[in-house]
Amino acid sequence: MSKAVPWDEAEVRGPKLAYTITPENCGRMIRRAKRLLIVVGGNILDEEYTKAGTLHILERIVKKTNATLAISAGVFKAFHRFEDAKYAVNVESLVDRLKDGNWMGFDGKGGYDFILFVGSLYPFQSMMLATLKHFAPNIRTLTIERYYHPNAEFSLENLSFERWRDGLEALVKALEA
Amino acid sequence: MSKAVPWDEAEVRGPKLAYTITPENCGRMIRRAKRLLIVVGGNILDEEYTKAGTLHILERIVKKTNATLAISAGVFKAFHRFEDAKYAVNVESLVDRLKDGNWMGFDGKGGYDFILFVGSLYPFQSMMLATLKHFAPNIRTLTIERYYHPNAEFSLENLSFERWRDGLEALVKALEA
Amino acid sequence: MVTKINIKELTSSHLKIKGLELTVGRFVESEDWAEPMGPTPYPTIMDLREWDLKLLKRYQPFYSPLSDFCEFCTFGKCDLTAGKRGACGIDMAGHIGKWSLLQSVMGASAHTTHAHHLLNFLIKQYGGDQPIDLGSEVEIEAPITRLITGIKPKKLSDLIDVVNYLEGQITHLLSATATGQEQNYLDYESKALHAGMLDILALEVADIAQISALGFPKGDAETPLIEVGMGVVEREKPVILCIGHNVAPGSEVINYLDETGLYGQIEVAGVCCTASDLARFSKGAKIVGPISRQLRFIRMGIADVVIVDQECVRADVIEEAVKVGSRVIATSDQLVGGLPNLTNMDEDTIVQKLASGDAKAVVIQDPVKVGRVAVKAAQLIAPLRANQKGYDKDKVLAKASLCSLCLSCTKNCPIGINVGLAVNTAKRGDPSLLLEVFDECLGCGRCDSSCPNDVPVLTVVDAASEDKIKRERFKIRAGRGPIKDTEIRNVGRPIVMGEIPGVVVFAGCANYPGGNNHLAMMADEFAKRRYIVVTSGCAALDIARYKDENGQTLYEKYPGDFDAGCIVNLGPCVSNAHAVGAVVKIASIFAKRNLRGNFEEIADYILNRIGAVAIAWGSQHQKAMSIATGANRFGIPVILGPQGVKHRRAYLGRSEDYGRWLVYNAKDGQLVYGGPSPEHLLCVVETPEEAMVMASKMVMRPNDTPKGRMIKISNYVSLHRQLYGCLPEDLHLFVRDENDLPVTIKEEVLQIIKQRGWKPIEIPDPTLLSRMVMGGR
Amino acid sequence: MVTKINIKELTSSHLKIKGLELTVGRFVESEDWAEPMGPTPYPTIMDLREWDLKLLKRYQPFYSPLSDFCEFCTFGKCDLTAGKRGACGIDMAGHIGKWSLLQSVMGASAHTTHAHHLLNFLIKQYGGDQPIDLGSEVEIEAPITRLITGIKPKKLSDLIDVVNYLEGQITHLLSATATGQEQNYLDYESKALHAGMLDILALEVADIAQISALGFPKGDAETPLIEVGMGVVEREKPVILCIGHNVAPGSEVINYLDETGLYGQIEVAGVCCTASDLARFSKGAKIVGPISRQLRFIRMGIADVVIVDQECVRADVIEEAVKVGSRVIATSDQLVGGLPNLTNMDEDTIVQKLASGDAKAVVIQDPVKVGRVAVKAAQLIAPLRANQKGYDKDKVLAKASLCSLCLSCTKNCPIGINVGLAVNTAKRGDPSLLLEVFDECLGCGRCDSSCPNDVPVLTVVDAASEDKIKRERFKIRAGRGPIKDTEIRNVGRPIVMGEIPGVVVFAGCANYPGGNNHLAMMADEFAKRRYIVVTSGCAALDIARYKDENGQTLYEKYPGDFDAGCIVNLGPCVSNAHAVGAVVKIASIFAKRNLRGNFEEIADYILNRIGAVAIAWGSQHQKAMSIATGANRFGIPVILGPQGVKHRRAYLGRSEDYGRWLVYNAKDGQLVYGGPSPEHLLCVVETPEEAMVMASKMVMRPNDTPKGRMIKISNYVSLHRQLYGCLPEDLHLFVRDENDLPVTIKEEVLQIIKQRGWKPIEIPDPTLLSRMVMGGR
Ligand code: SF4
Ligand code: SF4
Ligand code: SF4
Ligand code: SF4
Ligand code: SF4
Ligand code: SF4
Ligand code: SF4
Ligand code: SF4
Repeated sequence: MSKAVPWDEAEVRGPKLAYTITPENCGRMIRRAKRLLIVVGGNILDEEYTKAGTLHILERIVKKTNATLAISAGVFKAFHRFEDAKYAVNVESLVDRLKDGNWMGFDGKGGYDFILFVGSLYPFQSMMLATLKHFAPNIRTLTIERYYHPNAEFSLENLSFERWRDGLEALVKALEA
Repeated sequence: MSKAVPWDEAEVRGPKLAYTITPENCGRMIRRAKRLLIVVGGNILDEEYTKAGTLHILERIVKKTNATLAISAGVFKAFHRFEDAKYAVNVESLVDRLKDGNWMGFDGKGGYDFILFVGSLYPFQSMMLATLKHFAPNIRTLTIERYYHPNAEFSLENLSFERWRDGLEALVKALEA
Repeated sequence: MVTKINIKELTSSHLKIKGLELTVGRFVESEDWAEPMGPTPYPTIMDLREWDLKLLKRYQPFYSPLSDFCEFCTFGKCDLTAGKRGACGIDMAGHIGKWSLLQSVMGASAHTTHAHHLLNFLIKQYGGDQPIDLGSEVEIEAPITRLITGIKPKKLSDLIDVVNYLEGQITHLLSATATGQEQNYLDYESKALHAGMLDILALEVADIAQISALGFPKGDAETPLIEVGMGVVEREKPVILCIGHNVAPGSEVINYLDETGLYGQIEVAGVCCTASDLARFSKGAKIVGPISRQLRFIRMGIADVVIVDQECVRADVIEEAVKVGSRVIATSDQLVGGLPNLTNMDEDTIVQKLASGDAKAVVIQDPVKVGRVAVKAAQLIAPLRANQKGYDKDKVLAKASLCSLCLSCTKNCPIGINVGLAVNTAKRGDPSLLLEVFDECLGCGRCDSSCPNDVPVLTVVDAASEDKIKRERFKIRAGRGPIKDTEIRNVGRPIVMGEIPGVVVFAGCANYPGGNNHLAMMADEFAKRRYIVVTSGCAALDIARYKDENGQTLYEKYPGDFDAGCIVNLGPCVSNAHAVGAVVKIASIFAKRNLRGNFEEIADYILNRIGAVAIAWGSQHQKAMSIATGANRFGIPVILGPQGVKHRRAYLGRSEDYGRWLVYNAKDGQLVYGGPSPEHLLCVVETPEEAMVMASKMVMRPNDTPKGRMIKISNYVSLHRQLYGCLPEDLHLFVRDENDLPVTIKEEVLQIIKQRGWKPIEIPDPTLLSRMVMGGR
Repeated sequence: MVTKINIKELTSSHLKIKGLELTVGRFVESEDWAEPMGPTPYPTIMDLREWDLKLLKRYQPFYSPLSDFCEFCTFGKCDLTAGKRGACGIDMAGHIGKWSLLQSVMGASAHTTHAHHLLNFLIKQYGGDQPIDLGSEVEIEAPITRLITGIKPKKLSDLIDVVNYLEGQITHLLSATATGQEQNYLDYESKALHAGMLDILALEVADIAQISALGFPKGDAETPLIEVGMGVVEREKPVILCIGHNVAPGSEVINYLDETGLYGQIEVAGVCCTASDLARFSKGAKIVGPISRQLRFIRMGIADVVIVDQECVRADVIEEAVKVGSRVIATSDQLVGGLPNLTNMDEDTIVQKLASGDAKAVVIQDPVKVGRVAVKAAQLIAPLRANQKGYDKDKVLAKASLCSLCLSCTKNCPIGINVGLAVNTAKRGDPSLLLEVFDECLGCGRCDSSCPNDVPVLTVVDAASEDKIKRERFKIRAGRGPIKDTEIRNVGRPIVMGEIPGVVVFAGCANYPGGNNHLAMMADEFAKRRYIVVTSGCAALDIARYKDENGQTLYEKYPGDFDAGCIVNLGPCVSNAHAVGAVVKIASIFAKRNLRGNFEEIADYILNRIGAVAIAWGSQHQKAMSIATGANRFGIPVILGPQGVKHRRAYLGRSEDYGRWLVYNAKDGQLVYGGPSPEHLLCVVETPEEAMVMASKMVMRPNDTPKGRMIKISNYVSLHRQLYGCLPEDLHLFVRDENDLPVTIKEEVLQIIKQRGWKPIEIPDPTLLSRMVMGGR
């Protein structure tokens, strides 16, 4: 029987665990989001992400969805070519705002109904997702990391690099479809 | 996707979790054991077990396998009709001996290669299985409780009462086959 | 100048930082205490380590991990499954050893802080010169303190030294739990045993201080019978409810009622230990019950003012009390609950604020003020709250209709009660299962918060059980505190010789499956068999919540003097000190061993000679664990109920392992077999039946006289037969020679055990300490 | 008689149990210390709670649960996910608040015990009259002690009071973590802040005691350059390695070498703080490195004798050392490791036992004896172990062939290094990835124990990196201890006025991804920008393990005086006290605020006026957390690296939340907007870039002069542009009026921020304390 397990061997959580979904379903889910926020972590420039073309993927997602980008400030520079709404943030204090139901978003137009995470160290992202899971259980969170994140609401399974890279492509295709 | 989860909501463990197996496979597995020890917990006389005819099931297993019975002392009295090797034990100190590779068994003829657990409160059994999982990782443990026990090596899934009761019957049938 | 001399002394002649205070302490009483100082006054971590290692070699730590991970530092969490090590190098045994120490030191710190707070208050109210006085029949007023510290406290201020010592040691022990300190599980356990011993000392300090200053019973066998139960509080009167362990705010409520002549017009009730203490302070105080009654009684809204002090206070008390319109006063810096601190505000202003609801929950850190404010506020509030008292049964039960039978509540119940099914059955019109749940339910409320459909599960249970709650009216003898020296003189010999089969202590919290009747059943059995039965804390209250066929509680059925066939209620948890103290006093009074600074010898004496055992059937807290661990260091074995497995550590003997049971024969120094007695130091059992048989076995001691051993074996065999339906398999291990066997079974047993290769052995004069050989002291 | 009088005083005139000691302490120095006593000498838990609540209202606890459960007692484990409550009534926020307190109090206990042990030893060796002497240029010898306790310690014995106070408070705080005590997360945090403050006090006590007695540098800017690195130890000589935090055993080794003229013939090296301390004691001592070097250096087998004391000792050190033939001496009761206690055995017998291997690891709890035994044993053992030093590279690398690429090692790596791939690539003949791993690896060994095929993963990494290890040779300036009063006088004004843009402290352990160079890079940047850069502990060592293009370490590149553009190594972790102390001294010396028992006012001063910030890039331990929390209570913000998220708690401000940033204007008592400065008290960042920009922002203070703010903004903007490639979005929040803007960007920025509705505000004379209004002190 297949079983979704967190990548980090000690990162077992429960009983509220992320649903694993396919990249295609990720794409469809993103499409349905009303106000999508993409949280880009400080490790998005690490080799794996670069090799998978994550920045380009994100660019396409943003184009399709008009998502707002919250970018971990240390890597903000790499996003200069992104023209849409983007903000350099400290991810922790962004999450602090996200868990506050009264926060009206960067543009003051209201909260975000769907948060997509990518690009942080596994334990760091895991903890941010945990904060939202516990203290803002109504916020929908999705991670498109290569590794399963039990603290998200939705997550990919643990994938080989190739399957993940191809999955990101499939995700965007499904979104663009 | 189906997922084996421990019954008790806070009993999440990992990353080394019990394999879930079918009752039939339980039966086959028991058949293959060389020196089988059955650990009967102090709650074996509780309503559920009685309703499921657990004692009778155990009797049939013993008959078929020549297993040794280690019975939580407080319920030993109920086993008077069992004629084969049976011992009234404190389960904790039995487990203490089991985790000692040098223990030669009740009869002095050697350790047990396979331990079947049934009849203890969920948290109590869970902790006994945890002791063996951590400190005697080579001992094979199986639980035939109605509820999934992640700390065992093999466990049934969480089952409805009826499916469990029927499963026990199926287990014995497979063993007797 | 004076002061300078003191400092001089300190820095030149004492290496320990505690030096100055010790000097003061010792100087003062050395005048009239002739007993020579033993080897380990104010022992440090290393001073008793050799003793611990002796214990731990025989009774080896048995670990049951509750989680597979360690998450103590940011290197983690680390998976420690089956041999893996964490990033700091620790393995699972080390980690659980550390947990074991952490638990014990948390417990010890709670009792030490309790003692410190009490002492501060009592010194403030009564002066440091207030004598430590446990009554004319208690000469050894502080057996634990004398034994451990080597001082003989004569007045409250003498206890200050002891508290300072406790705080120093606790800090050192806690330090060893930090990542990167101790690494070996045996030394973690040695430190845990040290923490446990300190805990027992803290208990004694707290209790002898309050007994001395507040006039609690001083070892009276016939203390008043107090009412206990959720049904005893008269809701028509203004009701003040005290929760926790520190009696001071509650006793000041009563003092104020006395002063103003309001006594009797206002109900003063308590839950947990504060209740037991109030019952010692005033026979008019009422006891709602053990911790299992805390949340449910608060939810009933009967209390107009809730006073919380410290320890065993539920973390939702303030919120829940406010929800039903009660007012809350928090009184201890241990529990401030985020509330505004009005300690320095004018009394009447606070009363007004509380009455108006302007402030529904406040902090007042002055027990005298709390007493006055609580009474005045309760008088004002009660009339306004008349219709908020008790459940609207129909309205509550109607909420069962929300149930979808998801069983989340059941899966979150610590003892696996199928409360979801009960709710759902009630939804379908049949509340009978709810009534069954009521009897076993711990009142923890986990079912409530886990219900996705917001069924107030526990409230549904309780509302359905309204009649049962009303009928909850029992009698308990108020805690008597210490055991008298005269009693010790009477029973010392029969206990050591084994003619009284043993002392069985029922202590600890209310965390067990199956309901409280098991406790009463066990106590009844041992009292009937003429053991000395002692109880304390929530166990004492739970034992009271049971009536026999004649409608009597065990307290009405059995006498309260410390003798064969008694049921002695010592008092609240701090009174556990007197159980240990009694055992220590046997060594001192009966066996004439020196106590002063002489821990090892006395613990060795107890382990080898005094047939005492404790049953902590519902052990819950860190404090319960540290008391148990402390008892263990004194050589007293402890049996835990099934939930106790979640303490994660036992100390198990192995009866067949010959080498573990060798003792020195003090007569000639030979290492001889003493038998597996007691078999374990700390073990978990599954059923009350097992607890009883285990206890009857664990009271055996290598030193038992033939007659004594015969009586113990007789009980062991008879209980074994009665409850297990057969003779014990291990009986041969306890028969030293034929004379140990009761005549009625001698032939039968001898035949069996001889088949097993049994050979008689000599009864040693047993000790684990080589220096005790030849009677050397 | 004398003694009696003291007791009398105690019981009649003091309510606190600490009374007696306080009386002594105060009495002694009040003679010549004119400074009036502030409101909170020896503050208890409640005394500073109002201050904490002010901080916590602005900087709210932010919780990231590392587990979804609580398993503190036998009612559990309880699932606390998303609103569920445990069986004791606690919810997740309460539980993590409790954890936060527990962590902090564990940390504080470790440092307090360290201080206690040191003080015991130093008083024994040098007498209690040994003066506290930090050199002629350090008049305020103990700023933290004066501030918190209200005493001015003149000699070692004066510090005894302080330690007793610490132990009492720590016990009380620990008590509040027991199940059933505190329930509100804010009060858990207030208690955690109290614990943190106590920790800083303990650090000061420990360090001023050892500096005074052992002749460590007393604020010298030019301390000797010491060798650091795994390559600096001469393995041909007998090698003694000291691990931990307590210098005493190591310094006694050196003393004995000096006495016997053996100095130079035997290598004395250390890891972690003991190393830093030995470097202060003797410039011949060598530093192997921070905690990341501990396991790997031991495994190399270079040490003949390993001395472990306390704190930051890996839990596998004894086992691993014995495995490679080293001998181990454990010296502290905090870490006995299950070893036999030979403290009372004859010295030469111990040496023989060690040399013969009869005893491979022992306990000796007497630093002087340890010194002698270690040297003698090392001399005997070294020749026998010559061929055990260093790895057999080929043999180790051959083990890579066992690898099945299961990636269990990778999945267990705390920082996610793909070490499995590296091993497997090496198996296929290419060790290059192993060399990459070496640079980032924390040396924690989790990969090893998780390998199902028994590949000794870390050893494989290190053996492959043999050459790198040999080249690990760097220079560090030995820790200088306190900051001189003269330096404070020089920089006080420019710091408070903002002309020196800030004080940036790099502290804490080595738990971060990306290797140590990030630390050096950050320190370099701030030194270059003429911040005052201060460092300590493992961070100070990790900063040294980097050379610039000229082959210089930063310690060679920048001066060591406390002034703009410096790199100051304070010393080991206990020297962190001097960082806080320097800031406190600014308030005292520059601003002439009274220190004595005056915590709130000084913390308020620091928070509002002194632009200091700490970066704990690799914060690991409970101790790291308690120090950070302590700094926070003093008003000093702390930035943690990404692994710091696993401390589970931050204190976050919300810059746009106007209400949080109101301060009293001391001039007129009006509540006015002071701006979000500092924005957070404790926050986690993901990258070094973010840490740098965040730090440059967090040094801003409401009180900055226009010129000062201009310089700070200038750095903030320039770093933001350099590292993020743009202007800060939140710049308008920090511009109070046009004068705050550097000319070069004024026009551009003004235009932007005016579009955002920016309006100038007045610069307040800021305080959070209403009683400080109108300059009232
Ligand atoms: S204390 Fe040790 S085992 Fe626990 S998380 Fe930290 S490194 Fe891992
Ligand atoms: S309140 Fe009673 S039924 Fe509900 S979870 Fe607790 S013990 Fe179980
Ligand atoms: S959790 Fe609620 S809905 Fe589910 S079974 Fe229990 S009472 Fe019914
Ligand atoms: S027995 Fe346990 S629950 Fe009851 S008052 Fe004592 S410590 Fe608290
Ligand atoms: S302390 Fe509370 S939440 Fe934690 S296990 Fe015990 S009852 Fe559950
Ligand atoms: S030793 Fe290095 S590679 Fe191995 S788990 Fe630790 S940090 Fe990762
Ligand atoms: S754990 Fe062992 S076998 Fe698996 S990848 Fe790592 S080195 Fe290879
Ligand atoms: S910085 Fe951290 S790891 Fe290093 S010595 Fe200090 S506490 Fe230990």
